[in-house]
Amino acid sequence: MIEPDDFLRAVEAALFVAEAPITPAELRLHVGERGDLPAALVTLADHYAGRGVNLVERGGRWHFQTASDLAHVLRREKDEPRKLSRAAMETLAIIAYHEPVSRAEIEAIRGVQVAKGTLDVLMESGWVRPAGRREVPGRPLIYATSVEFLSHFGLSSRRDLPGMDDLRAAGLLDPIDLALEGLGGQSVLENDDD
Amino acid sequence: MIEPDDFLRAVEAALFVAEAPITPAELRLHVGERGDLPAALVTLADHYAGRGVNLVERGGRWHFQTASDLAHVLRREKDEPRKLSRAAMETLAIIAYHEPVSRAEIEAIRGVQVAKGTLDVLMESGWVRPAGRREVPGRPLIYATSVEFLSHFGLSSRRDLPGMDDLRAAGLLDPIDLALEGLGGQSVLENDDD
Amino acid sequence: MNNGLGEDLFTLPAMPRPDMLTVSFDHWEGPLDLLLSLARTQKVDLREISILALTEQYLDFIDGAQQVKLELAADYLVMAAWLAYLKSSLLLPRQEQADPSPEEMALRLQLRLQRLHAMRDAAARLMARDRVGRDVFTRRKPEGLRLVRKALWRANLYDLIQAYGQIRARTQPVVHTIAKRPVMTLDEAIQRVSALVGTALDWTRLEAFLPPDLDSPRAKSALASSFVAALELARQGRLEIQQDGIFQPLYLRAATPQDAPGQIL
Repeated sequence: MIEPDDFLRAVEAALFVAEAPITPAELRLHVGERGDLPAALVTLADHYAGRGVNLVERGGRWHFQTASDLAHVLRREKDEPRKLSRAAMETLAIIAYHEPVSRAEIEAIRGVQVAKGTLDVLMESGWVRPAGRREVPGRPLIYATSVEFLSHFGLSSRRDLPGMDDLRAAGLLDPIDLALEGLGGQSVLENDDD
Repeated sequence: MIEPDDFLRAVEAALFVAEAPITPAELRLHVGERGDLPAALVTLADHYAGRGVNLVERGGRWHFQTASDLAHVLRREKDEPRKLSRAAMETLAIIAYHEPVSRAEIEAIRGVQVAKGTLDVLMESGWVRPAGRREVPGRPLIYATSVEFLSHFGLSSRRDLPGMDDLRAAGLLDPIDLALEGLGGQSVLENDDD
Repeated sequence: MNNGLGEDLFTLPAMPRPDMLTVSFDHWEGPLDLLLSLARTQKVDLREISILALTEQYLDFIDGAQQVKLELAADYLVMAAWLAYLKSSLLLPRQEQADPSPEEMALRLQLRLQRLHAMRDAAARLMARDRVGRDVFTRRKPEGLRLVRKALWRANLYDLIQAYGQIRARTQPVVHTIAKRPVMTLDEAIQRVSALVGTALDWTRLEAFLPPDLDSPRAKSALASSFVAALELARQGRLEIQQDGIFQPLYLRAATPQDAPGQIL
């Protein structure tokens, strides 16, 4: 590598600190009148050609920019594992069991309103997709699960989802208030022990 | 010149666009886990060593900056950093060479009280930070310098502070009581007898 | 420390001595600062400084200062008094010296001057370094590195099924069935008490008329029903009840034939 002379170094430094693409005339204000500026710019552009940072000329102005193939480095996407909220999980379950369903239908089954963000999260996850509109007044959007949903949950089809009888057998249909009563009684006892 | 590989180019580009001096760990988030990052940083620092722009390490963080001999080319009127008062400069030096150090210790060295604004100015500049409390009666706050201090003054670490080794060897960074023990308290009178 | 001295320039009376400082008084940040400046006029290494000579310099300076400006900052006068004391101590015969020895006090002063000088020097060297934004420059408008965090949603099949089960359980119509509690009815109690009281010739506690399984859930119900049954049988004149006081045990016995109905106790 040829050692850059001081004029070349000055041009390089001036280009580096410039706030915006800079014309040779503006560069002259910094690096002075002596020195072959066009030659220096070409030499520098050559030097930086194969590197991570390139010197480019756009409409008579020069600036350093990162090589275009490295955009992914500068804007890196990072996956962050996150657990679905309870509301999202319930909404997903209703869509899976009842698809295609509208938001109003989901709310009717859940007995609770569905927040806007909940469906957004499910769509972002790729497990839920819009499946057209219901041909009723208001033409509400209807939702269904996706192929990604099946593969993520290890199902070959929606028919693999356990039916109501399976759920009951697994104790998953036990009324919640009974379970709560059990908990309540327990905590009272614990308090009495104090 | 050896053609830089894509990993080196990615490191170069990331350093180029970073808004502040960047740690290798932060760089890793962008350039990925593969590739010898320490080696790449050294290669790049070597490559830029004689150029108008240099790659430097300050307190474990890396950044590009212009070569110092080109200051006259690049300096602009508004670039002059705010001038520190003499009190502020001395206080900063005492913190840097003695850190962590309490206000009372600074005052003992300077022989005058530290004005309220002096430490504020140093903290506002980002060069000085509170570093906990000294576990002595009164639990005084203690101060230390920051990584911004190192990068602003072009120091790789506190070991690079000018004259650090000489001052330490001369015992000038030790408390006076400690120094007295070392000297035995005899030399003064002999000098005065001259 | 130079409070009260204002912007006035104070110069020493014209005494052109080379080791004399002739600068404004508010140039100094305090007695130590002034002492260091005076010491440096001795043009020797601070380790070689003569504290006696320095004391002379300082006291001369303060003397001169006072001729012009009486309101000298107290700190400077305190230092002057301390130095005068130190000087006289240093000149005293050794055996009359106090503790700490004047030599140690002088050495301490010397060390303080060395330390202040070292830091002043270090500050100057620090400020002279190549500083970012003054001597070296970074890019003025870096694009910045961006880390876009993309959520990778996780959920498993069990959570999904369980969620569905809970919705269904929560929204099922609730059917209330009243559990049959183990109780002794009043009729049962009347039968039992009236049968037993016939065999009891003397006062007998109410509890004796209860079924034997007293620990069972029926016990409280049996006690309450038996009490009401006793009241009813007493009203019918078939037995008598006696109690010694509130919350005392209740005693029952079969009524004697001459007792009038309804007469209790």
